[in-house]
Amino acid sequence: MKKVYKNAEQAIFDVEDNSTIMLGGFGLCGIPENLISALVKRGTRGLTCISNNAGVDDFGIGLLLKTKQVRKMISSYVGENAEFERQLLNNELEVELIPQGTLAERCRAAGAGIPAFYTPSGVGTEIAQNKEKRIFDGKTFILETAFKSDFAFIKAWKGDTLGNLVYKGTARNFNPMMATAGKITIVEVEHLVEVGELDPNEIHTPNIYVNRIFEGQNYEKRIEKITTQ
Amino acid sequence: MKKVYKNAEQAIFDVEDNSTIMLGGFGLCGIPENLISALVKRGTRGLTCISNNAGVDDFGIGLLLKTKQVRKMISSYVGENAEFERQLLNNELEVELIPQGTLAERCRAAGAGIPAFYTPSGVGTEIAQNKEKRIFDGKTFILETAFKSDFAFIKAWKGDTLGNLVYKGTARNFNPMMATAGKITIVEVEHLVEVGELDPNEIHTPNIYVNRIFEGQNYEKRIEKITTQ
Amino acid sequence: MSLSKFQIAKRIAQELQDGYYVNLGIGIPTLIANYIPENISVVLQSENGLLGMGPFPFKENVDSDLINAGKETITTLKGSALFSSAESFAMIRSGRVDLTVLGAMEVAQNGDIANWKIPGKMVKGMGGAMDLVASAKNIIVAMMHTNKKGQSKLLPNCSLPLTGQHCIKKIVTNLAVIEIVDSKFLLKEYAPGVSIEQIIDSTAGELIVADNVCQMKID
Amino acid sequence: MSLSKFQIAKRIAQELQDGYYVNLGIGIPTLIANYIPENISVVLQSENGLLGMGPFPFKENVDSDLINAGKETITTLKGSALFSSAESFAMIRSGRVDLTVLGAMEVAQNGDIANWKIPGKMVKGMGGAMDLVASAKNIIVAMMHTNKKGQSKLLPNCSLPLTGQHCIKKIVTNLAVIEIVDSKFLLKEYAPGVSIEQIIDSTAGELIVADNVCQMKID
Repeated sequence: MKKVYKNAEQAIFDVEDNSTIMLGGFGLCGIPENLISALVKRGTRGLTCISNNAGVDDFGIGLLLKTKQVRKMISSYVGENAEFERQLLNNELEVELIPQGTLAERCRAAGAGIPAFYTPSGVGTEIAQNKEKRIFDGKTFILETAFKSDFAFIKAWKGDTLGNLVYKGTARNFNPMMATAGKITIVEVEHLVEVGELDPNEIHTPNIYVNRIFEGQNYEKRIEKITTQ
Repeated sequence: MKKVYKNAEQAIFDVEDNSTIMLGGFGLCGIPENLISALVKRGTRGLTCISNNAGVDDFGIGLLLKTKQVRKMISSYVGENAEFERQLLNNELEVELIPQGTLAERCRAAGAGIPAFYTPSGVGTEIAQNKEKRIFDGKTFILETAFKSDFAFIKAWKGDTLGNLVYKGTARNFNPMMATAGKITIVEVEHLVEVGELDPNEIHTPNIYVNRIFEGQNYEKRIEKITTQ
Repeated sequence: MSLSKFQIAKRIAQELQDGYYVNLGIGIPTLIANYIPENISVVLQSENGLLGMGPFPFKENVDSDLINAGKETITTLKGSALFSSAESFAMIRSGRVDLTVLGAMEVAQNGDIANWKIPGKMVKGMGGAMDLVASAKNIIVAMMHTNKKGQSKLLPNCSLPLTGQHCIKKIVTNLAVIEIVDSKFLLKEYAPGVSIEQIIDSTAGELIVADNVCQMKID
Repeated sequence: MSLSKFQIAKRIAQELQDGYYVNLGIGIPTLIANYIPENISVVLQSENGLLGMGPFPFKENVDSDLINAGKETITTLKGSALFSSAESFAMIRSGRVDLTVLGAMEVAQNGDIANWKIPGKMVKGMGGAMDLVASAKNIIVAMMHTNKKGQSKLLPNCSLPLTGQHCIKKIVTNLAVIEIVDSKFLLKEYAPGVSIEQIIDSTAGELIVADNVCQMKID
């Protein structure tokens, strides 16, 4: 059962139009650069993307927006790019905004076999409209459901050929939960290592969640805001 | 804000009768040996213990049973000791049995601010009696709530003075979730190290969850079933 | 001439496929690890927090911090991963485990299973069994066909408190390989030297004999 | 003579206590990190997965894999811990963060806050703000007392879509320190050189002047 693929193009061979795809990353940190590029090249359309952010004009999910491959974004914070705003205002793009913690937890629930859970986030706001409310210990909560997705596109720092993953720094962010939540989880790593090279005690994503893995190329790892002392 | 305590006795100075305490460990692996001993010495009574198992006659939670300090056990698998069975049959001890995955998830929920969640475990069994049932995508689930506990007694391998923890092997088990779930989380470690000695990328329990920490002494780390080739 | 527990394990090992993630319960299921075909690779999940469970350690390598769900000392392998109990059952509930094998006291022809509680006797608990049977895509029951009193464990309905509902699809006993189809037991294979009549006699639930019923292939 | 944003940050830094875990929002709140009293130690939580956020890096140490929730490059410290977004919001929802400081467009006298959406304008999203205000035990709003048009941001009721309900207990503005008590604004401190009348005039909601009202202590 080989999980290792040669590159991003081969790893996304069966991603069809109108798929729902989760993409790891926070801002441009920890995003699956190779998989996004391959998806642009493949030209798959009508995508629903679940991702905390939507990239910038010429990088990250912004690249998929430019080519109009995205039908809907499910995110907590968007609009760092002009093309996104243009499409949204022209009704060319659907956007569903979700509190960041709820976004993370709905991914986690999907990967944990939990179909729904109660959360306090958004109570008393428009997020709670049309959602079931319930009081526990005198506090109001709303019911949120697990996401469903066809694919999860994940970026890790190191991964072994069996699919065990280690992330680096804050590039971890949404990647671990999304890795558990895709019907098919495809991972790009900066360093693909042999089985046995990662310490079993230090693995962030156990191999059972990973369906496909490859070593990415030409990482740009762009920084949105370089701030220094 | 010093989290470091000298020993177990000092770390449990405010554990009162009738407290609810979570105790990490699976079988005798990864149990908070020092804290249990200190609790025996302290003589605190009427305890509700949330722990996957209940120890053996002369070790682990078995020590608290022998001294009749436990009023109720909430566990997934118990009765590896004669005293437990005797007290149960004499109605001296209350026992609530919970599927292991639900036990783990109810701890996790407590530490994640999730008051309740739906799970498939136990549907169609006596576990589901008097529990709310709900169908998602054609499958039936039951509603389970987060545990409440006054204290969590945790055993880790290494910990720094700020409270960051690393577990070893399968001694991790219930410890990470319980560490997040105690109103006051008290941790014993085999090795208390200086801040900076643990790699931020390899920490299993971030320090925010830990209220008190100390280096344990005289670890026996008893093995229930030594099996060899 | 019925199968030994080792032979039951051997027969179930034939169900393994390359790349499978497998959870083996205590008892006969544990023995399956000894019979994994050499040309495939499977990963064993231990629900106390290990993926990639290795064999028992040599005496000098026994580690009290490394046990399986049966509380036996074990080893890790190259490629193993360690994690918490919450993560472990996340994997199980989300259906990432390809095959679960566990023992049973009773199985009903509608797929119900009872394996954790005998009313009136000391109840030790369900451990992870209820989570496993509620979520596994593929569950095989490994058990003796009859109990110590000679009574069938394959029943029209379970008499004991259930562990899970409508979840069992295949049973391997010392006498036979049986599938559950349309709420009936379907006899697929008989053990060497065991007659179909003997299996019918030993099965209290409704048993259909498959058209292509054949003898089990066991070394 | 109202406070600068730096002085607002300085004043809020006085609220910090030894051992606090603190989440600082984008804008004025971020500046607070520069004014943490030297005799206490606090741990900054960044909701994208870091506990123990350090200062900006020196140019040669910039790491694209290490940013804060404002997407700025940062550093770790001795004792830092890295984790996933799910773990990060687990901490937040379970009330482990001792103090949250964030900006606002409007605060109502009942503690409601609006800071994420202006109908008719481009909406960028709430990020983690709704999770933070729904669960934090202790929230301070850092903002200018009035908006760019000179209108009060302390209102009888919020006019903009809410971020959270009944959750704000303290507001530090360029003019004053105000608490919310019994669904009214309570003036506790006035900025140096700012009159109580000016604060009353700039506050659209019901404002009570505390008996012990005093001047803010700011260097």
